[in-house]
Amino acid sequence: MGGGVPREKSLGQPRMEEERKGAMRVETQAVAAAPGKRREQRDSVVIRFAGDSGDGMQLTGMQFTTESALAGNDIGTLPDFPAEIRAPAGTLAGVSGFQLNFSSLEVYTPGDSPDVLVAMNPAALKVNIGDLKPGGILLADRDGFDAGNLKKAGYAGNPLEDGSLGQVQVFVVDMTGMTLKVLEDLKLSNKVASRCKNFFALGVCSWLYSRPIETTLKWIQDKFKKTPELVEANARVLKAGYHFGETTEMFAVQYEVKPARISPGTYRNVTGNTALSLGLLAAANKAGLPLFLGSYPITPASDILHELAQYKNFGVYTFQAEDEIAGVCSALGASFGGVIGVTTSSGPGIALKQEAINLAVMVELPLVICNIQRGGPSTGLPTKTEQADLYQAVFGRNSDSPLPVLAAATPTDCFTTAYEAVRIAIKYMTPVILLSDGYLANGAEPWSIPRFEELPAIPVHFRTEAEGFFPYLRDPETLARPWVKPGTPGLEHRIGGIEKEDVTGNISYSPANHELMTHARAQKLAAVAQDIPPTSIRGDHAGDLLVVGWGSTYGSIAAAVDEVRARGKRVSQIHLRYLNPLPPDLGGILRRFKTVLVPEMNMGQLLTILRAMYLVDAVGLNKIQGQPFKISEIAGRILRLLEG
Amino acid sequence: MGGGVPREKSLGQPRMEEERKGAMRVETQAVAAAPGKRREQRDSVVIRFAGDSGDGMQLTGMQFTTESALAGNDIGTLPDFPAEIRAPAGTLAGVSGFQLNFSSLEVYTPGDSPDVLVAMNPAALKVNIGDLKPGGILLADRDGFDAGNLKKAGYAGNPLEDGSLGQVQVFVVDMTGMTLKVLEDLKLSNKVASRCKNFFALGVCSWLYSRPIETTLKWIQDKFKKTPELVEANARVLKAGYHFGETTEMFAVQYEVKPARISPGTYRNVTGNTALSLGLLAAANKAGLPLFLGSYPITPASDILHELAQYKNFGVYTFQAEDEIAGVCSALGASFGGVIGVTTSSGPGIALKQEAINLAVMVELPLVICNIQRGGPSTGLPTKTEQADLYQAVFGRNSDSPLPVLAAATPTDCFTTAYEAVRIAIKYMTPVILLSDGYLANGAEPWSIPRFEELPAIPVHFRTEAEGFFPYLRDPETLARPWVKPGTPGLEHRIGGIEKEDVTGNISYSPANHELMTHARAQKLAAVAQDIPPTSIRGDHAGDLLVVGWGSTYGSIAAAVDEVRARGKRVSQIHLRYLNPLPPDLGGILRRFKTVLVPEMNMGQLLTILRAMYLVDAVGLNKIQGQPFKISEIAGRILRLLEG
Amino acid sequence: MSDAAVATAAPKLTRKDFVSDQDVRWCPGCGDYSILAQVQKVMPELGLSREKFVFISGIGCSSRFPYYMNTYGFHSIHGRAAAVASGLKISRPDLSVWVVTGDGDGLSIGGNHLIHALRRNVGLKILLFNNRIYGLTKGQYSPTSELGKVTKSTPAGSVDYPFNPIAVAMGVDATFVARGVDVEAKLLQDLLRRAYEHPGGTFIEILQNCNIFNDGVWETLTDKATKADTVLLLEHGKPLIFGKNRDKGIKLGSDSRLQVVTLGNGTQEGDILVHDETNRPLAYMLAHLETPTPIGVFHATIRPTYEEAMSKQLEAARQKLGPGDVNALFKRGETWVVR
Amino acid sequence: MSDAAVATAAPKLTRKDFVSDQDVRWCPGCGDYSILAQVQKVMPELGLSREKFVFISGIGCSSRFPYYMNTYGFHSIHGRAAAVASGLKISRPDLSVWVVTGDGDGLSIGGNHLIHALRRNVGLKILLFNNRIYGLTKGQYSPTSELGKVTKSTPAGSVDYPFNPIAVAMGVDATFVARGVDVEAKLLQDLLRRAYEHPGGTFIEILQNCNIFNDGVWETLTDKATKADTVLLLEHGKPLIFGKNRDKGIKLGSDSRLQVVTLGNGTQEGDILVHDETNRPLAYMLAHLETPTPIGVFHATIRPTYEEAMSKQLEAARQKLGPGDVNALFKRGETWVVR
Ligand SMILES: Cc1ncc(C[n+]2csc(CCOP(=O)(O)OP(=O)(O)O)c2C)c(N)n1
Ligand SMILES: Cc1ncc(C[n+]2csc(CCOP(=O)(O)OP(=O)(O)O)c2C)c(N)n1
Ligand code: SF4
Ligand code: SF4
Ligand SMILES: [Mg+2]
Ligand SMILES: [Mg+2]
Repeated sequence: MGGGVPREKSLGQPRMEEERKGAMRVETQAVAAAPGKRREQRDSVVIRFAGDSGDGMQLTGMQFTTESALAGNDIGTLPDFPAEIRAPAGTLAGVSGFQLNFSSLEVYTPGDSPDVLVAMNPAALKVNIGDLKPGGILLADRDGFDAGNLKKAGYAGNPLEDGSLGQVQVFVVDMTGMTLKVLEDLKLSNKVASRCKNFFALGVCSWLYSRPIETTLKWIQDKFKKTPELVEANARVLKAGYHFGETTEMFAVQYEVKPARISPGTYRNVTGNTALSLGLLAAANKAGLPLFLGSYPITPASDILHELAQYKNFGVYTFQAEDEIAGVCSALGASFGGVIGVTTSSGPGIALKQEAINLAVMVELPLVICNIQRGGPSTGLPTKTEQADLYQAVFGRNSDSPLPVLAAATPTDCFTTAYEAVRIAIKYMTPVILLSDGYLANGAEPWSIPRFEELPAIPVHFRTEAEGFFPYLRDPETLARPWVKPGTPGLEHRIGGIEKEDVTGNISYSPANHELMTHARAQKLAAVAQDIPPTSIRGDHAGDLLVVGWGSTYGSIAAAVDEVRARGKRVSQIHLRYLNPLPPDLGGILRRFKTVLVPEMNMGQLLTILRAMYLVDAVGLNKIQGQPFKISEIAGRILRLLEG
Repeated sequence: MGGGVPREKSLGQPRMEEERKGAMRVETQAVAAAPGKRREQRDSVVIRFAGDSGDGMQLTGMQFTTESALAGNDIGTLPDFPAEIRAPAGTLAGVSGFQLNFSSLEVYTPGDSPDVLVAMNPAALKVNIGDLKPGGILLADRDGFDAGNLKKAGYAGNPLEDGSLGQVQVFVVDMTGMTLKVLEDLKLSNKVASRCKNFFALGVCSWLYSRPIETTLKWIQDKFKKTPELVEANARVLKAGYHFGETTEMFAVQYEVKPARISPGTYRNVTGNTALSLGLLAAANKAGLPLFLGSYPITPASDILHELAQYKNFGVYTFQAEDEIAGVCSALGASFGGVIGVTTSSGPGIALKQEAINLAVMVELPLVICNIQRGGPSTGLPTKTEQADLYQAVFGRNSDSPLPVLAAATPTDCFTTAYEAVRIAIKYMTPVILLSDGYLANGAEPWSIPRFEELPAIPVHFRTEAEGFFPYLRDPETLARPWVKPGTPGLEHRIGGIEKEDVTGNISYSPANHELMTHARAQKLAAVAQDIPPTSIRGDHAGDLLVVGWGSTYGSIAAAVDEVRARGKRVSQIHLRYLNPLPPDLGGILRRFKTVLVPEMNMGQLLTILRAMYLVDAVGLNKIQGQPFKISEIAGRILRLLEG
Repeated sequence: MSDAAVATAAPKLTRKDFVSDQDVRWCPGCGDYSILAQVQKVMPELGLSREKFVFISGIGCSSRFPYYMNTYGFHSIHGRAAAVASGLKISRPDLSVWVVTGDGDGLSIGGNHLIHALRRNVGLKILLFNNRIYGLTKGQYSPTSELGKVTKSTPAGSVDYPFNPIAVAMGVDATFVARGVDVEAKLLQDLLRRAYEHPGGTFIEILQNCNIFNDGVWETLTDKATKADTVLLLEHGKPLIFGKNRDKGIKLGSDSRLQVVTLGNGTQEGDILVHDETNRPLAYMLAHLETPTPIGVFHATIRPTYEEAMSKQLEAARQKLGPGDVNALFKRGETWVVR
Repeated sequence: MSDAAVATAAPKLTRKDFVSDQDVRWCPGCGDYSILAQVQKVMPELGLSREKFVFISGIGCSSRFPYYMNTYGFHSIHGRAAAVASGLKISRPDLSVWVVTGDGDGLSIGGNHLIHALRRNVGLKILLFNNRIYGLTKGQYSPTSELGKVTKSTPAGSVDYPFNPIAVAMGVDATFVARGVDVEAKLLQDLLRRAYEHPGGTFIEILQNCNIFNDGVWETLTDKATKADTVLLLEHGKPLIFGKNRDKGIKLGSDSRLQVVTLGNGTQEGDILVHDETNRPLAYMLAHLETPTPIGVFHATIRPTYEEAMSKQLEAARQKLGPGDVNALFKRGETWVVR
């Protein structure tokens, strides 16, 4: 999921600073091979840390990610939280996982199946072992596999010992025991001390993949600075794990994953929700406007509220409203006041907002609605991912109610898409829906940090001239109506949800006017379409099969397409950021391919739209499991279609 | 809009009692031609009564409708209310109109443009004169055209006198003056007395079209029985108007519209909202269930609440909730209790209900959601009609959330469709959306009253056997899960909005189960599709052009298709009651026609769905004026398509 | 900070400056006309220039109000005025934001937004026109309609025990709670002025006659013949005395309940309770008094407003962290450089 | 009619009969466990058979409750439990319908349904678990969180003045209003029994500890060392006395405000206010008392329930018009016959 040119381009974002793949040098220390060990090269490694939710697996995963990024690898991550806040320790429901794909090549996804599984207890093993690659490495904490935990996970015997695991390299390590031993003299309670065991696991893995642990040590110092005994404890355990790897005879091989070819720049890891928050903030700042977020907490959108609430010194107002309706209404009220109003939620909350979004369509004020989709319908699978709110976004309001719909493709693309959403909202005076999802929201990847000065301009014109002012006198090009800040003398006017008379904005029940205004609202979308950059195609511009995607499936599709292209197949990919309106050149592109495949984590929503728009007999590949596509699932389907 | 077979058939409702066109005899008195007057026959007459909202035009129109029905005509009506409760008297905003089409032939619509316009004041004239047929009759109340009223309507001179009306037969009658004179001795206040003038107009028109006034006299007696002086006054004025027509030399011709060939039966006039209420009630009674309506008032749906609130002795609970969300939630709560839950609203209110409707999709309980559509988006045109909530019904919820969507085609068809909606909801344990609109809701037509005993059965099975009970163990044919009344011993269970495990209904976060259940919900729709009767085609089964419609456009399309077929064109019509799922035979039918035309009072919503489903290059005819199609608009488009 | 304090020096305005060019579309005789007239009369006297006023409403007859005010206005959707207005006021505390709502709009569908706005003390000036009926949708009962009321949706009489709007506001700790009457012009003007000056959110229930669907619902309180005996004017610091002969008053019983007493017969003016706007329990008790019906200011107290506290947080953050450097924010956390 | 009256003769039940087969998924140490235990303990004692109980909830940690009760249950959507339950109770008055909600579910998104259900006096037994935080969404502040509270969504501290749930219920004229504490098992059991017996809607705020996101928020009220001085147990007909030495009490000041006084020094037990559940203003005043914090029944009064009144209307219509003849209804109004 690195920030390479092809992907940025494929998303049609030429406005963002150009990045170029070039020679690279990562500022990091090289780690010498451990004495007496073989060192092998690997292109890519997929590792999954799994344990009880109390075991700190998310933290372990994140730190290993940072180490890998600093080692110059391209990376992609996938956290997997349990649905319960604190499910009983040791149960299947309480298992928490974090998967990382780190590579010397370009990374598109967190990887289909792990090469390495770290399992801190039997439940973690049971939930995850099925995914481990044949011949993969299993690193288990022996102490976690006690009778109680085995029973909670529903194991009759101990799978680490009874040979039931099959084709897997099993490394059983006394992680808890060694952790406790290392900390013996610190007089920590047993509970506190054994909580450090995740750092032992991290230490072992860091050694195994030749990662430097200095940054983690620094991070420990920072993170626990208020409790120095924990700094000491965690640091000791981390080093102990590392040295265990180095000295034990268990491991004969140490692996190395060389740095990837990554465009020069300054990087950091961001999750989709952080990137989205930054995109909104940057756009508001570029436009010179305060930002107002009216929101109500909901998984997996809440983190945007948490993030933006920290930006107060940037002129960001966050309002945790009493419900989703108040969230969007307050944002619209702020927009009326000349502020950029934003509201965030997930599917069920967006459903509640639709009546007010429709008001925004009618009063033609800028407003950005972010839908961080999750598994549905109804409460559904709140902590799982899905991309099934496209219908709701495009069609989900009463009457003909057109508005632009954009979707982000990767965690970092959330930045770009949020920025673009704000730009369109302001330029065209319209609400804009931005679709992200749980996978992007929580997934992280390296972000090539842009310079604020180089971001595209977002001009804002607040009308102040009373002469010739009419609330619905439109800009001839964008069809935007004027934006006026209350407080501007002489421009007092009234807006509302009843049909407006063209130009004057007065209430009008005239049949002809209603038709005119309905067309005007539709025409505004046509104007937005003119603003969409040419669709970029990964692969040839014509061929046997075109894969059309949107949203978080980007990585899996790109990797699958590369894979089948490597086998000489005439397959290309386009990935849509603009879902409403669709890019004007899309119909032409579709016709240049014999078969069009639309993989979606839903029952075929983009598929419906493409078929209706272009009468193209596209076929769907649909996965509704609350989980992203595996590369192999898409590649397999492509190959079967090419054969069939 | 009479209840002829072809239409009933075309809507695919073979379950309803069969009606047959046959010889007919209406029990009504013949009226002899007035002496010294010519009597001319007319096939059809369209008359529009227009005046200030205080002038009683709705009442006048309704009474004339009743007289015409009793005279054996087929009829179609269209009321047109002002948006304000009481706009200032005499203003354009305050004009209220009522149009009636009565005929000796089958009537499909209230008529494109009136043959006769009754205008009680200048504002009414101004708003309506443009619609009058060339050479049509204008009947105006001279007294209403005083200087004040002329000014309020924005007339410089008096159009009745300055010859500005062009090709129109103008009859100016001192209606108010004569009314006051007739009532002189009754000592009514001037205000009260002059309020009777609408009965003068009704009297004149009754004479002009040879309608007996006895029923109206009876009706007056009933309606005003608490104020006998009003019985006397209104009756006198009605007769005075009638006699004025007879004796004045102004009218040389009296018209007669012979009875229509109408299927035998007992008839009454019903509006769509009344028919819908009766359909719900009848279905609940047939199923042997109490009915619970949870609703919040909104135009044009409120009358269903008002109507059902009168059915208390039938075991109907009406709950005016605090908002739309509570309306649907309370209905769902009632359904959980083993009652048939219903909720009613219009577009903006339906938007608010979607989150809860989605819960109904998940918990699989019967629920009927009636959307009486109105002009949108947002508050839009609350008193105008539109059919633009099809997208919202089919696609408007988060995630993949399939449910059956049905639409009524005519006011009386609201009965049949509501009945069918309840039947499907119960049989398949699913929420069902029923689409009607403002035009159907307020429009009236004769209804051939069915016998309750002959309505299709609606079997209900409440499970009581504890043995083998699982909340999500489905019926293999319908995929319905069992319905259990709380209070049943041994079947205690829990349902909810989180994804359910197949069979057990326990919470499940399993990826495979989610996919399975998503498919199960989709399969349920496929099961409903098997229950849809063969689509009936008006006209030939193949040809040059097929008009596909849904909802309240039925009448205009039927009339237009008949018109072009009469010219020898190979044009047919199908009209869909089932919009989701679509009839299984639809694709095949579409392919048998060279061109498919989809007229809709929206920007092309069914069009989108048909194109996506069948990849048919159908074309739309779209009118977004808050008003129904004229026959000529559709006929014209058909002819142009056949030429082009 | 009082909204009055943000007043800018403005040219002298008159009533006409606040009359918009739209035709007023209420039924002739509707109580809304009088309310509109009082608002248009008071606004120019407040010393704030016209463009600083914003009127926000939901849907209902009452909610047509903004169209008739020549100020900024937003006729939003049913029940949501307080939410829309909250967003505006929080981000634009310089504006004087008025909310016009009805008993249906504000207490039925919009009840939640109303109570949350009041508890937060967002500086909105809320006018709730209470005609105890749904006017715009042609006469269904509302959450303030009497038990047993026969309307279109309750042909057998309502079985909904009604809200007491003043008690609701007191239950959510609103900082300014008052009741006016459409035809009591002077009182209404006073209340509007008080609301404007109150540094925070205000709630005024205005008893309003809907002469089409609920004519005379407040008649005993507005009929000249009866009102002296049915209405109790609340005045801070003055004893709670009423009656044609000002011979009746309110006493606090030892059981902490209010009693209506007649002066004379051993009861003196000194026994009569003195109205104290700052006394929350007293306001709650008065809210439940039906005969006489109190009008005027039930309760007024001062508490920081939401927008003030929020603005202070933004200011404090700016003081502490500087005005916000986007490039620095971009680089927060662990970064690395690829060359 | 009390719900108790609809009890059918049932075999003797035990706590275990009310334990479902689902694993309880709250965090270890969560206050919800104790509440569940008390409910499961009290239910079998009420004399109503198990299948007559229905538990309806919204979304939140607290709203998981129905899954753990071996009764009928409905885990609905966020904030809507009271609305779902109203429809059930109105059409099925024979059932004993319990609503479990949280401070977010019931007072934030669901505030409107809650206050309407209470004013209507729909016979729902509402349990609001107040942990002053959003538990399920991992720790944002709620409408009952203290001013200044630092949470994920308020890193600089909350600026929302909180609701007082008891005062809210009193503001909407609820007929039964009480407060319990998760760890006060006996009191909770008493309140559950009282709620069951109360003929109408009941509202119990249960102070609950969320040991993950808001640990110790009620600590001063539950800590054995302090609680005698911080908690005031309300008992009808008994003086409002508290304190380790039962030497403190509540007095009604002449200004109709409550005062905390110490016995002795001229203050006698006779000066102390005697609790009267039927006294609405007193309950309102007690709601605003913070130290000590009252627990127990604040207010109980009897008013016809919505479902009773509605059922009576249906019954009256049946009496008057007969059981409903659909064919006759079809033919209402003007009809004509075509042969
Ligand atoms: C979402 C939605 N639901 C329902 C309506 C219909 N509606 C409009 S106004 C109104 C009630 C108005 O009552 P009230 O607020 O008391 O205002 P009044 O007309 O009496 O002044 C209703 C139910 C609507 N416009 N939107
Ligand atoms: C429509 C909707 N909005 C938001 C959410 C997310 N959500 C679930 S529970 C909850 C708050 C729960 O707080 P509370 O009611 O206090 O329950 P607790 O978890 O503290 O017991 C929120 C915001 C949701 N599920 N649905
Ligand atoms: S219906 Fe009633 S409230 Fe509405 S404008 Fe008319 S009189 Fe006023
Ligand atoms: S998060 Fe808090 S409220 Fe939720 S289960 Fe855990 S401890 Fe209980
Ligand atoms: Mg009202
Ligand atoms: Mg909580």
